[in-house]
Amino acid sequence: MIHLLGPLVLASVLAGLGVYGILARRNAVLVLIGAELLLNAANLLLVAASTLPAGGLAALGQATGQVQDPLIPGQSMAIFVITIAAAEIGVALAIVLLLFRARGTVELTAVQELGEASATYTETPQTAKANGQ
Amino acid sequence: MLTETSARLTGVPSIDLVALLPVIAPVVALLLILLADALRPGLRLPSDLIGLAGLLTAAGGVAYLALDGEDRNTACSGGFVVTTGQTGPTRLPESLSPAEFGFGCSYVVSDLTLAVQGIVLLGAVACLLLALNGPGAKDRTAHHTLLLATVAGATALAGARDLATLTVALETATLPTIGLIALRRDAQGAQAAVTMLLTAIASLGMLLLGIGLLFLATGSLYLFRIADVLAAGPDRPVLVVAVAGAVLSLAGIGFKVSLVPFHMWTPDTYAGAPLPIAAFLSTVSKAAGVSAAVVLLGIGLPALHEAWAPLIGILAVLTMTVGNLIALRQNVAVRLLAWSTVAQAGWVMLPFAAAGPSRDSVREATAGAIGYLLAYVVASLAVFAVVVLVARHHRSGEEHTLQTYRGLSRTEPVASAVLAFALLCLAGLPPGVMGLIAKVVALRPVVDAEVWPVAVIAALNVALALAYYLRWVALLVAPGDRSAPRWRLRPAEGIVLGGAAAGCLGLSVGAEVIAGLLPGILH
Amino acid sequence: MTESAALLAVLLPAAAAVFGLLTKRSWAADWAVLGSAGALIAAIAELTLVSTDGPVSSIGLLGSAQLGSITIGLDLRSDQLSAVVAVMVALVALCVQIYSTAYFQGEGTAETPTRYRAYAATVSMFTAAMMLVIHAGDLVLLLIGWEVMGLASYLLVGHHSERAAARAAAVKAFLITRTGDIGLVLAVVVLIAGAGTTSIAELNRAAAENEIGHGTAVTAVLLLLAAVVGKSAQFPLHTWLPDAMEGPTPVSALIHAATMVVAGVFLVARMLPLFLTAPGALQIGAVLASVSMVGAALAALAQTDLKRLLAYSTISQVAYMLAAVCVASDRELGSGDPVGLAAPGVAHLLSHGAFKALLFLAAGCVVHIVGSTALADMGGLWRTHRSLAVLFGIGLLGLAGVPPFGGFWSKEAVLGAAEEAAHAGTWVGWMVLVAGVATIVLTGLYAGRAWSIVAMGRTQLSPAPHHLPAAMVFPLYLLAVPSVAFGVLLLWPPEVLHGLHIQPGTAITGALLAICAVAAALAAPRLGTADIATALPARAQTVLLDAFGFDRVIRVLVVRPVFWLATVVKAAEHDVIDAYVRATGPTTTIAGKLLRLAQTGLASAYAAWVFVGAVVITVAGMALV
Amino acid sequence: MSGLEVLFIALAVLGGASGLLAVTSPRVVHCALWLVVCLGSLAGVYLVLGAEVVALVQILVYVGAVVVLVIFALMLTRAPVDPSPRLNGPPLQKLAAGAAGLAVGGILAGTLIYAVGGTEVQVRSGQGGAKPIGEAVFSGWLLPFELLSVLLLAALVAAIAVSRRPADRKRDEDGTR
Amino acid sequence: MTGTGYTWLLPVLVLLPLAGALVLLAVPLLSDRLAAWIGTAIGGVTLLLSLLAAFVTWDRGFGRMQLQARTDWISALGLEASLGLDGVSTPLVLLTALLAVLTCLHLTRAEPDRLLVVCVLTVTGGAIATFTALDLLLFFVAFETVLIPMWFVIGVWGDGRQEGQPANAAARFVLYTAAGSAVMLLGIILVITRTGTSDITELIQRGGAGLSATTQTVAAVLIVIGLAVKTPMWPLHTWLPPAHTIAPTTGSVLLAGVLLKLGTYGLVRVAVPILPAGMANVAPWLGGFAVTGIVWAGLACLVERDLKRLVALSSVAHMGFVLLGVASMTPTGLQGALFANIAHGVVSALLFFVVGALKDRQHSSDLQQLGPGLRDRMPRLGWLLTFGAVAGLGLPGLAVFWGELLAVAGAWQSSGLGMLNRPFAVIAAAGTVIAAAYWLRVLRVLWQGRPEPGQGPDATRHETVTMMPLVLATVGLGLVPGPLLGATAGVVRLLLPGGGAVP
Repeated sequence: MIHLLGPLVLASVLAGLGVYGILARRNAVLVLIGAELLLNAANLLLVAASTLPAGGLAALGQATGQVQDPLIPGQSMAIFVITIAAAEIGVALAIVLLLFRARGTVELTAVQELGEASATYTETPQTAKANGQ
Repeated sequence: MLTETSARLTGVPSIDLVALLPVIAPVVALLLILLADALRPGLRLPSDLIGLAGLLTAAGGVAYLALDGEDRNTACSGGFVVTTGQTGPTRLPESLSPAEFGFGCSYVVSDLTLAVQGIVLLGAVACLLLALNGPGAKDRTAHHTLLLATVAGATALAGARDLATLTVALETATLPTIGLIALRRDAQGAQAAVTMLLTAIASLGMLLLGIGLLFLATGSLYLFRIADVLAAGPDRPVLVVAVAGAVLSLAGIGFKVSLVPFHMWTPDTYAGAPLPIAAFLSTVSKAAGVSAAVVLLGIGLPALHEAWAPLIGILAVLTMTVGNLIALRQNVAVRLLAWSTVAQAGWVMLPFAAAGPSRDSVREATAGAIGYLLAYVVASLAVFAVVVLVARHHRSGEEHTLQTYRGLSRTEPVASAVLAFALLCLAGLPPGVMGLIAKVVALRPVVDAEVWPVAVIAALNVALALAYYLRWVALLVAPGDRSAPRWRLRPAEGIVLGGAAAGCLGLSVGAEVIAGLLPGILH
Repeated sequence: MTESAALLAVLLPAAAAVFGLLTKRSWAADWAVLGSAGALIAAIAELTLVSTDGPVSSIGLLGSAQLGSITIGLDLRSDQLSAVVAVMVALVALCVQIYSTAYFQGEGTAETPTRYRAYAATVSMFTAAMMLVIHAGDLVLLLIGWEVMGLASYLLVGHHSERAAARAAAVKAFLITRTGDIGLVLAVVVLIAGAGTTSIAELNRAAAENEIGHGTAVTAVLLLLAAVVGKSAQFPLHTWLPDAMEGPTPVSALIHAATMVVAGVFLVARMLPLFLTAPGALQIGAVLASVSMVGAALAALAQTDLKRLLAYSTISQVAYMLAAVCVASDRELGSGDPVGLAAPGVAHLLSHGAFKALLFLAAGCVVHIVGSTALADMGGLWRTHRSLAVLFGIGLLGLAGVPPFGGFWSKEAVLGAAEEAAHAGTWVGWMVLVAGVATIVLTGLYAGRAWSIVAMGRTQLSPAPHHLPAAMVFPLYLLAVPSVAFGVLLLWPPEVLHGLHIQPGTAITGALLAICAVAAALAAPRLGTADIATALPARAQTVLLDAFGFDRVIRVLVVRPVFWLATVVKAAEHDVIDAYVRATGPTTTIAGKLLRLAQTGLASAYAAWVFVGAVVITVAGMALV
Repeated sequence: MSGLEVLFIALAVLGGASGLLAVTSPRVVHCALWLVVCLGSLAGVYLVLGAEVVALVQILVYVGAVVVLVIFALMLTRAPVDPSPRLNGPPLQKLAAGAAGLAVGGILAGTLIYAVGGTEVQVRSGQGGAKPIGEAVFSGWLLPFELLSVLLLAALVAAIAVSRRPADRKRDEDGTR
Repeated sequence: MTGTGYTWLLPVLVLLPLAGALVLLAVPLLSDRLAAWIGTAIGGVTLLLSLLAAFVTWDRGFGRMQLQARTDWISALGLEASLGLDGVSTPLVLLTALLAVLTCLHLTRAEPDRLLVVCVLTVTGGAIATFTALDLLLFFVAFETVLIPMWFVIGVWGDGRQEGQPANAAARFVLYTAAGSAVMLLGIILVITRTGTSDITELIQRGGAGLSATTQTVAAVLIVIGLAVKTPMWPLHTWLPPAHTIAPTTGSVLLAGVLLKLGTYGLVRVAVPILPAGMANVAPWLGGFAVTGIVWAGLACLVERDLKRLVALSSVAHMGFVLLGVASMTPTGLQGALFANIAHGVVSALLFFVVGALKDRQHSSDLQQLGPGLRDRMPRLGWLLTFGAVAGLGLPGLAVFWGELLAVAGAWQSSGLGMLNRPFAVIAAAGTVIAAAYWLRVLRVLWQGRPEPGQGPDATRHETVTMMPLVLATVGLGLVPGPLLGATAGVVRLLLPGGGAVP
């Protein structure tokens, strides 16, 4: 027997750290590290939840039998999530590299000119670029 | 002391290939294109044709299934039976009847599924055709592959009835799109892709946390089961977890629909992406998002309507107000469209503000949302078709300002008529009857439920939106440069332009389609 | 037959107006004269037919108008009252049309071409409208004629519209009468609501049989009285009439002396049964009439302009008529026979129409000769144009009520009615009687004064005797006949005038007073001044000339506040109501700009919104369950 | 407190701490390495919770592939090896990020604590094994599984297409992209 | 009583102008003048057909919906494309067709433009559809159809001497009214969802049965707001003066003669009969605003300097009478409202034609620039202006008078307005004096006065021919109001709760 709350709190902590990592980091690669933490938090939540008998929390009080769901949804889902995360990180890193190639930097604060409120925003960047070159 | 209980899976899933045709066809096409590229790199026409054929086959599948009229379930788990040391099954929790529980289907062909798939495929075909001369020209293989993958994800999403399929399909409909954006392979494309990527990842995190919580609360990933469990009236702690899960999932899906405040990426990405991809984002991708929200909320979580309906109401009016307010002062065509799609997203989601305890109200809301979505997608495609054409014929390219359209009606009367008509459809003012009926359809559930603040703000937003749509239309007829060269229309573009115009016109006359898209029950 | 005659009386002038405008310019005069001549013939025919065959109550004209459950029949009616007044109106109109053909000879310059055609058509239109008022069988139809008369008056007063004074006078005339006319409109409204009909005959019948609720009756009568006061230029809505003298003199003769201004009196006479149900309202009318009577006579005394003098005298004389009908409820005349009760007023209406038209037309000739309307420019008519002076004198004697001229008989009939009321013991009767007698003196004074200035005085005319065209003189003779011989009518009075009773006592007193007053005024030159008014203190002269400054009161109390309010409204329209509308533009722009500030382009910031949004809606969602 | 719990707590502390360091460390390479530690300890947690296959996949995919990718990316983008203050945004951004992280973590933790409380669960070691998982995936989760392969394929194509050198200019015949 | 046959008439009446517009839009080679003549011909046929329709309707009885044509359109919303004609709509259809002919005729000489003709025909078709629609949603769709063409008319052909002004005025017009009608849409949807039908005849028959008083009030407020913007009602009127001032003559005429009628028609057709209990609560407010508008607009006219703006403001006052008549909820008041509606359409159209002609000559509509001395300089135009002004001030014997009289009469006997009925009636009647004051002021400045030599020619034959029908209509309606009142007399009882019995 194990307290269910432990893994869940750990998941919450990791989620918070992931969010912090995504938001605080300037370097795009490090932002991705934060994202990994966030996804892992979700995974932990799923795995922890799959230790519950079928029916989840809702069935906990009512069930007389501790039936396990043989579909093992939580763990299956966790495996899917890991795969999604892998795919995601692959594409993400490719894009980060593209950004680096195009701009020579992976600092998110350095690439803001598409934002309408950013200082470098122009309505016709094409012509601006053409003039610049 | 309990005796040992064990559960045994019964049966293996059977896959109904016909039901899954709208998903499978794009995948097969994708594989064929990759194969063709491996055999003879640089093929142009064949890969175009294969891609198109894949989409059309999928559309054919949708049409067949719609005509067939039969509701199909597929990829169903056989469920499981519980055995104990004693004779007979154990007494199960009431919420987990029948004895064979855990049963569920991952994919259901229903009116909802087919309607969304139809809309998605419509948009996909148009965007593919539009892209053939643009982003599709250089990286045909990659472009077509990614587009088809997205479409497969979006069509799967429409039929998905479990959270795993939903998540995977949503991601399949998102990740390749980011690749598509990055296909521009310049700083702007990279930036646009990064912007969307980061939002997508953050949203994925929220979605997964939400799904985790939902699973924790209900112990199932099948939406029907979740709906049953929640409808049985669980304890408050369970309910709180479920609500948190539901709302977090909604937050995770929101970015796809461009719901405020998850919309921030929209204008930047649209502006940085190739125009046909922006069109793709605003139609197929958005339709996928809407269907995810519809499926999740309408089918999985109707019992939690008390929590999400008011939230969606607030978010919807916030979305349209913010989108319209910012769109008012946009000068770049694609940015204006981006903000207008934000505003339109509010309209699409608006009917859900009216969801109530009855199944009918949820169905009405879904019908409203999907009906509006159809009108929006068709009109949007027409607008984008013209915008793509203008961009191709204009020096400053994709980020051309609205001033480029000054006097367009003098040189290109047909195209500008189509643009004006489509914009009026978006605005919802006759002759764009289609848009007007769509607004009626979207407002009807809200008025029926008497959610007055939401309804009135939405109504006022009609005028707000009209301001910038008409600003654009006014430029078309303003006196301008008559000497501009005539366009050279390519067949693909011509098809899209004509098709979208015909769609706007046809749906204006036959507005029945918009209002009656979802006649049956919701499942 | 009667129907046709009545219809023709209305339609012939109307047709003349239309044809006069549509056909050749040079035919304008012919159409105008023909129209009024036709109307006169029709009116005379109508009078004879009515007198023999009796009244006709419903002559279809404009169909009917169905209002909810009520049907308004836009029909004419014809009885002796209408026929008699119609004859008078048509006669004056004919005279004026003939007179005008000559009066406007040579008018028009290169930059202001002659307006005779429009003028003649307007006068024809006016005649038609007046005929319509006289013959209207329904209050709404009467209202139509009533207001078209007002329009004609406006157009004709403003005939010389290049003159600022004429423009101002025209506007003033129309606006003040229209203010009164709200009363008529509202009366119609009240009667529709309260009595369920606007037919005059029906209303009179219902009133006589006490079928109309008291509240409705009093309200309606008070409202009608407002219209009467406005149209008949009685205090306090009288100020437009003197100003209206800016119009051409024939117009003054027709509209502002003989016909339109007496329409109010006609209305009261016409609807007397209804008025009798509200004696209080009639008393108010009598008070207003008495005030107008004396006040206007006083003002006339000091006028320095011949036409204004005549205008004030018109106010004063119309007040006689109004007073006569307003004392009706206080008279004890059998069972309240409305015809008899109205007779003194109607009689004075008729005789006044004749002598006042004569006076104005004669004055027009004088003005024609002198080239000015100022009394100071006149004099010596007796020596240069003796016949004209005589005709002018006939008119003045009629005005003063010197026997045996027409004015004497009708005025004495009015005083007789007042005396009757006074004998019945009501204060109204006494008031009218006193005012009437006092006014006789004043009238005599200013009539005499006018003649003494115009006919005697120093000759100011050019040495070459000015020849008057025959067309201008002939109408004078035509009008002089009834002015002199009105009394003859009383020997064989038509039915409408049957109720006339001339009390010998008042008659003799009145005649003596009138003669003395005239004589006193005529004697003035021998006392060293041609103008008896100069005998008054200078201060009094100014006040009287100014007609007690009532114009200024109106300007301060009404005109200025209205324009001040209009300015306020205009400012509020722009700065308050529209400000909200205009503010939406900047507001949305600013809101859009503020919202745009979040679009920093920083991808992590966008992600932050996702998290913040997620947290906020999660909290909200959990709060909702 | 059972042995499992003690083990869990140890792993949790390790995972939490390494996670914290992964998102705060000023050295990029350290970040990546702390991430390895964190993910590894999570794999341990999965084991404790009886999810053997998940733990295995975690080690294989994450520690084996993802982190290597990340490290490669760091190297390719010439990330500084020395401690660098430029890794983080300005202080205000950090503050906001902290607040957001706290909010997300707090709301999750709060909800879960409220709902789950002291619930204890029986960890069954047999369930997370390869056979049950395989059976489950191929009976109930066939469709998402297959769809996932499409996703992976698409991601592969996308990654390759994106990281290719830009096509030479002469192919830009239309003047569009 | 009710015959069949001629069911093709109304669909043709609606579709003919729209089809004509489409054809003219699609054929760019036509010369502008030829296009205007074609437009005139189409308008003429429309007018003849509407006369036929009016005759048939009269023959079968104005009291009921005649010539009904029905076909399913959007059955999911219960929307039927159904048209019908009765005593309320017939005069409006005739007016619309007449103005279509006259504006197109006007366009053959002045400011000819093919696309302007397209807009005119579209507005005509949309307006006729609005007036004949028997389905709430169809009514709304048709109601909105006129917006965009009108927006084009103002924005494209507006008086563009000041940069950006036409666009501003057009945008203000379209946004203001669109906001209003969006709010109205809410009310319409509410009615439809609560009653389960959108059939106007059916709804009128029910007369609010099955709708709670609260629902009715909410729906009435929403619908009245939308219609009041269009009418326009004080204080929602500020879009009108700029729109009129900027719009070309054609636009002003259509705006005054057709568009403003849509709002009041909606009140009579939808708000009053379908939501009687709701209107009972709204009526006092409506009446109050109406009366305020009468006085307010009148006072504003007293100091207004621009003639077109003045005519526009006077429209606000006129429509105030219409609204007062509607608010009275009495047969008399409704009849008055309908009469005033038509009368205002005719008279304002005439005035805008005249003002447009003056503006063409003087290139300004400022009173100081136009005047003085028109009666001598341009006698025909001058007299037409005078006629219009005199009609505008509500002279009895001309069309406007009847509407005002009946509206005031309705207000006086109204029980729906409560204690305020008589004060409202008196204030409204006083408003006619203000009307007289400002019109006489106009005449004093423009028509009278000493002319300055050498300015502009008088009205051409073409212009006179264009305006004459309106003059004749004004006189005809004023002198013989019977037919028009008869057309509405029966039908208004059906529109009012309890047959409009006045206690």
